[in-house]
Amino acid sequence: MWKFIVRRLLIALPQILLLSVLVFLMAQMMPGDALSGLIDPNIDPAAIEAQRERLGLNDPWHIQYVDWITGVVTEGDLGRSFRYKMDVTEIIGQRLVNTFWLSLVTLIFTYLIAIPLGITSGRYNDTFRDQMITGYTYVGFATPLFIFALVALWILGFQFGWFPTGGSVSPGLTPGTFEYFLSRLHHLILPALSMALITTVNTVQYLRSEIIDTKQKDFIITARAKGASESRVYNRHILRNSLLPIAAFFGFEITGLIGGTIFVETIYSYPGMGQLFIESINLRDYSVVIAVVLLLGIASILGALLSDIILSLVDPRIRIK
Amino acid sequence: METTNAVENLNIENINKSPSGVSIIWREIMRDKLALISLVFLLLVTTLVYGISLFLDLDQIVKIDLFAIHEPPSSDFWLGTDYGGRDVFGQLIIGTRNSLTIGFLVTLMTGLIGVTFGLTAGFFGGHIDNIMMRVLDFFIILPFLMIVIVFVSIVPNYSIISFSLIMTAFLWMGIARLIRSKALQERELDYAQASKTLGTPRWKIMFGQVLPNVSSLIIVTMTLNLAANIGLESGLSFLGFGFPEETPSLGTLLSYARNPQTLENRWWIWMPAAILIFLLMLSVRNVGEALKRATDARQRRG
Amino acid sequence: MEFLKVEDLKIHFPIRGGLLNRKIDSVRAVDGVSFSIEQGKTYGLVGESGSGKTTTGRAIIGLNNITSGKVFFEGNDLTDNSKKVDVRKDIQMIFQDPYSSLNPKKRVIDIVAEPLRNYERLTKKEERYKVAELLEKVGLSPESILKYPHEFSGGQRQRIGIARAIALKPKLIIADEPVSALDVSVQAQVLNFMKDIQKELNLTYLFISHDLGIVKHMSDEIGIMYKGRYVEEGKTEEIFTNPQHIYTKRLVAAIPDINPQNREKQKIFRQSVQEEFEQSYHDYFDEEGLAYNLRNISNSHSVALPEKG
Amino acid sequence: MKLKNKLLELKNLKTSFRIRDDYFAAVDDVSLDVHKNEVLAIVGESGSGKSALAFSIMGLHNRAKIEGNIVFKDKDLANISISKLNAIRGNEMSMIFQDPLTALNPLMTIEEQIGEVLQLHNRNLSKRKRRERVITLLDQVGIPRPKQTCEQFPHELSGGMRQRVIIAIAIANSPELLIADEPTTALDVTIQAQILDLIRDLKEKMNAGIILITHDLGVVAEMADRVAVMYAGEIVEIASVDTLFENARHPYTRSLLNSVPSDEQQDTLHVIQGIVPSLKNLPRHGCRFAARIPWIDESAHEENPTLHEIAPGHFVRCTCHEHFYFPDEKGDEAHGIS
Amino acid sequence: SEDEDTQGEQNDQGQEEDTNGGDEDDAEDDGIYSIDDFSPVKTNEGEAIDGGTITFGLVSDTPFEGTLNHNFYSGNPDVQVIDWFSESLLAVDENYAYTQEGAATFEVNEEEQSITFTIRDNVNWHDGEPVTAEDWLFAHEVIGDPDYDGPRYGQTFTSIEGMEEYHAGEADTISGMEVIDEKTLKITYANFTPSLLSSGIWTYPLAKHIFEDIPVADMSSSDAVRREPIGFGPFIVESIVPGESVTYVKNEDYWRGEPTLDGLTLIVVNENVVVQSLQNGTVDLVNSFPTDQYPENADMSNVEFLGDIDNTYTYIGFKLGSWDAENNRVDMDPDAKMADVELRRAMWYAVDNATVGERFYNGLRWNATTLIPPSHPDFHDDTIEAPLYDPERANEILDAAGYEDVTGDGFREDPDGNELVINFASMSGGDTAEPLARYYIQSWEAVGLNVQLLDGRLIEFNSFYDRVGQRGEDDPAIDIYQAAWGVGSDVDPSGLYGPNAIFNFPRYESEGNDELLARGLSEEAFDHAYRQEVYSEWQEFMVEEIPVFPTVYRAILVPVNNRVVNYNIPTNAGSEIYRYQIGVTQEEPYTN
Ligand SMILES: Nc1ncnc2c1ncn2[C@@H]1O[C@H](COP(=O)(O)OP(=O)(O)OP(=O)(O)O)[C@@H](O)[C@H]1O
Ligand SMILES: Nc1ncnc2c1ncn2[C@@H]1O[C@H](COP(=O)(O)OP(=O)(O)OP(=O)(O)O)[C@@H](O)[C@H]1O
Ligand SMILES: [Mg+2]
Ligand SMILES: [Mg+2]
Repeated sequence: MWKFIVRRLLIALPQILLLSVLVFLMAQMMPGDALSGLIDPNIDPAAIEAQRERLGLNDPWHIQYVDWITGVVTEGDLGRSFRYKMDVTEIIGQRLVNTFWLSLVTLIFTYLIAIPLGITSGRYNDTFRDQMITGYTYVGFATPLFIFALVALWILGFQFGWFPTGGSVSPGLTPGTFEYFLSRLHHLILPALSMALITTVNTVQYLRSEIIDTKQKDFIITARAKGASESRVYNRHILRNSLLPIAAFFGFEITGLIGGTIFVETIYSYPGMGQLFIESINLRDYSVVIAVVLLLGIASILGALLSDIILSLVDPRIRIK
Repeated sequence: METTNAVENLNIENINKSPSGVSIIWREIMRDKLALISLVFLLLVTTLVYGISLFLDLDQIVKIDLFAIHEPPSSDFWLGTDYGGRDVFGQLIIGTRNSLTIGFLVTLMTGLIGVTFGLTAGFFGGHIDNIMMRVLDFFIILPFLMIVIVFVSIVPNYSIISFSLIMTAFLWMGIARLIRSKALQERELDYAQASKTLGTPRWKIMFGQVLPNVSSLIIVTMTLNLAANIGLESGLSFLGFGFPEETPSLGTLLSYARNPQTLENRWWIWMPAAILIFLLMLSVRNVGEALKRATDARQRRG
Repeated sequence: MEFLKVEDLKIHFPIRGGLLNRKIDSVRAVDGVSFSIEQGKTYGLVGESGSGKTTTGRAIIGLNNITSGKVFFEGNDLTDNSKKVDVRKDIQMIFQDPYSSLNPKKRVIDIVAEPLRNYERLTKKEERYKVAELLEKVGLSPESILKYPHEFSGGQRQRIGIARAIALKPKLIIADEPVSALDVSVQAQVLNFMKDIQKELNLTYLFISHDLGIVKHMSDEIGIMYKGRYVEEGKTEEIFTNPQHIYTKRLVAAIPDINPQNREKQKIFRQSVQEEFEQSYHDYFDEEGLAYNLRNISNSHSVALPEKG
Repeated sequence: MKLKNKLLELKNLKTSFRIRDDYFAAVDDVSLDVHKNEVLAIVGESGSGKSALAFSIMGLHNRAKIEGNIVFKDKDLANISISKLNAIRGNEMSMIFQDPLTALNPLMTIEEQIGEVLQLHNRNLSKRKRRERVITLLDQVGIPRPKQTCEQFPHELSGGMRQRVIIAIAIANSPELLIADEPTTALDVTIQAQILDLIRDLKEKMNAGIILITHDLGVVAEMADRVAVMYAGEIVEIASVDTLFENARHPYTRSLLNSVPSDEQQDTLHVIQGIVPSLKNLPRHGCRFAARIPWIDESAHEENPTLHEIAPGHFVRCTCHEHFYFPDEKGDEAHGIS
Repeated sequence: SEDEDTQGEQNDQGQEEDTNGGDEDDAEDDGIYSIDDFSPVKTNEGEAIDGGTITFGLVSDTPFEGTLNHNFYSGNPDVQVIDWFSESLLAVDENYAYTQEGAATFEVNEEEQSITFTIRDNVNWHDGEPVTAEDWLFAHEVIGDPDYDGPRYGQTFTSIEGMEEYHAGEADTISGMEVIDEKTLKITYANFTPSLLSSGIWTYPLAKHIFEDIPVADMSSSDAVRREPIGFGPFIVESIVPGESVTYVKNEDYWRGEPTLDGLTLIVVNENVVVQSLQNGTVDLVNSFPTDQYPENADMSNVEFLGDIDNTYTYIGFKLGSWDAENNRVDMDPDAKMADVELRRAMWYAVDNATVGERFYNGLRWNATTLIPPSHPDFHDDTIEAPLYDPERANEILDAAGYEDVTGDGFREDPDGNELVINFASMSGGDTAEPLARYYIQSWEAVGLNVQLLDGRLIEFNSFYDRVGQRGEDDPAIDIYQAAWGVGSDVDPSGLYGPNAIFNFPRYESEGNDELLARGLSEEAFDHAYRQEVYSEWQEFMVEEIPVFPTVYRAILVPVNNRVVNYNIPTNAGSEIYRYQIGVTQEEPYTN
């Protein structure tokens, strides 16, 4: 097991390194830099140029890269945001927590929706119930997330006022209190739900077809021949086997979430990584851009790794010792 | 051995051909009402959009008219005008055309790259596969949307072609992986082995024997990808990383809905595009599902 | 010069693992096999599942990489890659599974004509004519030429496979369990047919099967494999009437007798063989449970026994 | 044959599958008895309806229409609630499946899988008792290290071992009726012999009735007490095993016997012309085998063929057997092989 | 004096309350408004209650950065947060000239070229420590420190004697600054110009007792800036949700007096939801309201829309040369494509900015005439006649100047008969950027000029300024461009149009211009009327020379809930209504 994880990580290492070079290069190719926003007749252009020089922005890219990667590797220093005047690690720290909660709640919703629907749909396939659920998956597939999120914000946030329309927590609450927690949750529900409702359709469909597939497997017939009741057949045999690939998908869901958060965080003004990314791109705060992309790339890698590990834990056929 | 008359008289033109894959697919679609309607709708939209746009004067449509800003639908402007006084209907037609063009282009290019890549890796296996899969793994871990956004902000000359190329560069992996695993299976099947013993060169086996057997998978995947690609384009436009407004796409019209006034009060600008996207994706999906059923004998309806 | 001669053939597959996915061990699928076949005869290769029969057959036709050993076909060394003698077209193969061995997306004409297109330049018309002729030879109506494989029954499909294999008039056909997937009644059809064309075209068969009954029916000579090695080789009657190796005996005893009257007799026989197998196992197999090298006990019959004692 | 010990009686069983909008009978009007301590073999080519029959008895079809009666120890399984059926299957009646590779749940240990059938029919069994019983069973079916095997997953076992596990599941609750659907087809001969021995032992030890489905006539000869030959969904001949091998009557049975290579066999084997028709294309009228013996005059067949008892316990369908000959025998004699 | 000059990314602004009753247009019908209809000061409806809290909406797409100190911040959102708890030591009048009304008073000594400042005694930091002359000096020392990473260091500082030496590390102290006593600071200037007294002084002290131990390089990321920011303004920061919201409580010790409100909450409000937030009372007021949303919401009943003229103007610039980096000055090229002033004049005549303002901005932007906007009422000269939309006239000018269509393709060629393609660079961002750019192109096309959008698309903000030349590397592909300038509190345009200004993007210079700019900063210019005169001349001069031409001026709109009293748009300098006076008439906001 450990060997396996270590091996996977060894494979991931060059990937991450390559990713960092790619992202770094791309950031270098972006026009402008963080200081180009400072146009002000009262500010001495020479002072800006001096800052550029000091920050090494005028060095050739490979020197900048080596400087940067050395910092990352030796002290976990992702550089400094030009815009926020803070260590990137610190900004990302805040945003990452927000995105983490958003993702977590989204995942919970996703599975809360997908599992019952997928099971119902797969178990009673081709019935009216199944058709309703399949209908939902079609609609979900065809509705772009951002339209849905926008409309949901509009109706539930504004017209009904049930949910806050921006931010991650109400102002003035003390972290750690129950109100604070509730407020955060309240801010999360709408974005998470929009994302879950749209992205879950794939899981529903996948689960459905997985169940339909499993239903036809020989070992299900064996179970019936043992005299197991229908509910037992479903709960003990079909579900276990169909949920396995879903469990394995868990890690990949993370990758999928990254894309979703960009939209949802932008629309709901939720201060997470997705929003940070868009801002930083627009403001050419590229130490942040690099860090965000790199981090999320690593998250994808870890997601894939997680999937492999989960799969190997739950599936004895490929269990690694 | 004496050749009998049967062979002598064999006249190939008179032999009834067995139904080929295409006709099975066709039959399946004909049987599935929803898919049929979807297909007709798609064809109709495609022809209309490409047809009408031949007669439309793009310059005229995107011409700013200061005295016609935000006009509601009327007989002059069937779907009203936007904040530049530009005709929304015309933009919708051109936009649909552009979105479809991008969708098709990206789907075709990803298909081409993905299939070639996947087929090569899967068919040759071994070290080649190993190396190719490492490359693919690398692309897969890239956070797609972000990388594309970064690229979009770098590219100096932004056009349908360059946009499609960027999308393609980071979207071919799905199909490649699928085709590879299928090709890995196929090449172990006896028919591929048989071809080897018959002296057929490898590339011929790959393209002549294995490819037809993964073709249904390719068609299905590409169809579903088409829907996804149209969605992606509109998403990027929505985020503000789409085309300039004089190259409208469905996403451009949708992105106007980011303005709350437009979202609430000027439905004519974004709603038709939203509905069209919805219907397009739904129809493509329906057709895709029907194709999937057609290629999977177990699920076939007829 | 022997028609086909296999010398000390070894085929090992690597097992990968460890931190860097290195080769850590190997499966010795075939481990020192030698035999030879005379032209026009049928050589049966028997053994339980996983004993290396298929691997041997595939190595001869070039589908598996050979780890060591030599294969001579009409005096040409097939393992020598530098010599580009094209004898490949003289060796063809019939596959076990009539369903997967025909490309489902191709029409019969394309399937049967595939070898022709590779080795002979024929016009469309000639080709069609040739294919129809081949189909007729295997007992299928030439009208089938434009059908797809799924429109045929298993036996018919197997015959399409045979038509393809004989299209280039090969000298040696490797038949890997050609009837295992077929019903008894259809089996008969294919077996009969194989015998017929053997006579007609003076074919040589390497006939691979795990069904001793069928091998006995088809073969002139038989080799018995166990875990990648030969345990016994000889003329068909010798093997069946005078099995020497305990493993051979066990195989023979396991064949169900078609006469219900012999039930008891068979059962007792089987038990005694089983007892012998258990008792004298170590006389026949080395510490790793592998067979020893073959030793001649007559000029046509050899058995794997330990050197003297 | 002890007729009083009748365990299972099928009366005019008809199992139909829905294909598009019509039902097609895969098992058509089958009547059969199975007795205690008896092996009834059912033989026939692929697609003749053997499995469909077995599945009907076990109530394992989920979308088939089943008509007729399946009387098992006074209960008509064809018209019984699913919960009652569940109480019977796996308990008094059980089944061994053909494919050991797929018939076991890949995610459950051997112990769980065998334990499940024990638990289902005896809720009071303690966990420890259950484990003991599982180990005994594994031992009984000849698994060398039952304790270790308990913890293992199916993929860690060889085909022969898995088939033994499946048998252990089937015999766990000492069933009175055991249906074995081609239990050895997927196995090597040497293992086949062992498995068959095992089944035979069980019959004797448990006094059970066994339905053995196979297409291997050798297996039939070694195992069966009585044989039913199926063709295209119908039983065409039933006889004791000796009668069948010595004096088979129905053209199909005779053709089958003739197509197996055997010691006395001549150079060419007999070939049955044509192919087994698919379910949709089954002939529904007259003698279903007629199409495959075209050289026999049409008049030789009955219009609505029925089973005739031509000797005690020996039933043959249709009258065509009286006129049947192999074409290469030039029609001068109509005797079976022997 | 926050001189937030920037370019076009600046928020649009807007004005107030119910629609006009209009001068020339009847807005009821055509939805066109005028800045004249808005007041910058809230009408008080009723009596303020004791205490109460309000919510201030910071309209922004992005969270605020959180560099919460005047000495370090760089983005506009942050200053909105800072202004509630920190303020300038000097107050200004409506022309942004310093007055004696602030927390400090001053005395000018023209002879010595020095100013002596005295901080009032009751001016204390939030932690009770007095605000001292040391603190003020300390701010200068930090900003002048080579390690300083903020954007403040510039002319404001370099004009102080000894600052450059200090900045270069050649001196340990700033020779021109002298702490006389705890509350008195004297600054001597090397460069003593009239500009000093309108924005030329750095008026934000830095609490030395807090910052003194923090290395300069770490100050901007220190807790004292980010988590527990400190000031001496009317409110005290109580808690911060980074980027999202800030809560304040009143500073009972505020030097002008105890604030009326108990406190206030600042939250970031996305532009898309600002209307709803106002309607349902989630926010009482915002820093700036997106003007394009005004027409649909002009009738919102629970708020009053305040308005003020923004100090920015949008303009079209003509590239007349390039930047000579060696000599640090513009290098005008007499052969530039746009070198012919008649061509530039014709292009001005060809565009209808009045209509642009009416149609795109519902009258909340309007035709601009000169390069000093009416936000500086004393200096903006509205008597100057600038070209007004007249395509006929444009055609005539072009014909006369020799730009004729000789090839017959519908576009004019240059006087030598060569093809004339003018490349137009325009910036993305802002709601109407795209149609506006298209509109200008269309308008020029209408007079036969072939203008092409550079790269076929709008250029993103950063690359736009890079290419226009903010780093001195002008993109030669650009012939004309559209951009915007904010005019600082001081009207002196040298930083934008002087020959040594890198921001002189047109790369324009002329003797007349040089002279006028110099005169505006001369000693005589300490005389207000003289200075007015000079800049009036300059405005006129630029209308003739047209290195750039202004297109529109803008309004800022600030909706304020009806319950709020004593509120004044902060840009409306010199109003004498201060934040500590803001109150509410009831506990709950009015809703719509
Ligand atoms: N490509 C391969 N890679 C690794 N091992 C292989 C490969 N092909 C065959 N083997 C192994 O080689 C051994 C011999 O296999 P082979 O297929 O030759 O047996 P066989 O006698 O034909 O068996 P069967 O009767 O099941 O067809 C087996 O243990 C098998 O697992
Ligand atoms: N679920 C089903 N739906 C439709 N047709 C079926 C179904 N199950 C079986 N059949 C058809 O019924 C017929 C009898 O099938 P069955 O499986 O009983 O044959 P069998 O005699 O067991 O053959 P084999 O030896 O291959 O197992 C076949 O034609 C088969 O195609
Ligand atoms: Mg094999
Ligand atoms: Mg079966």
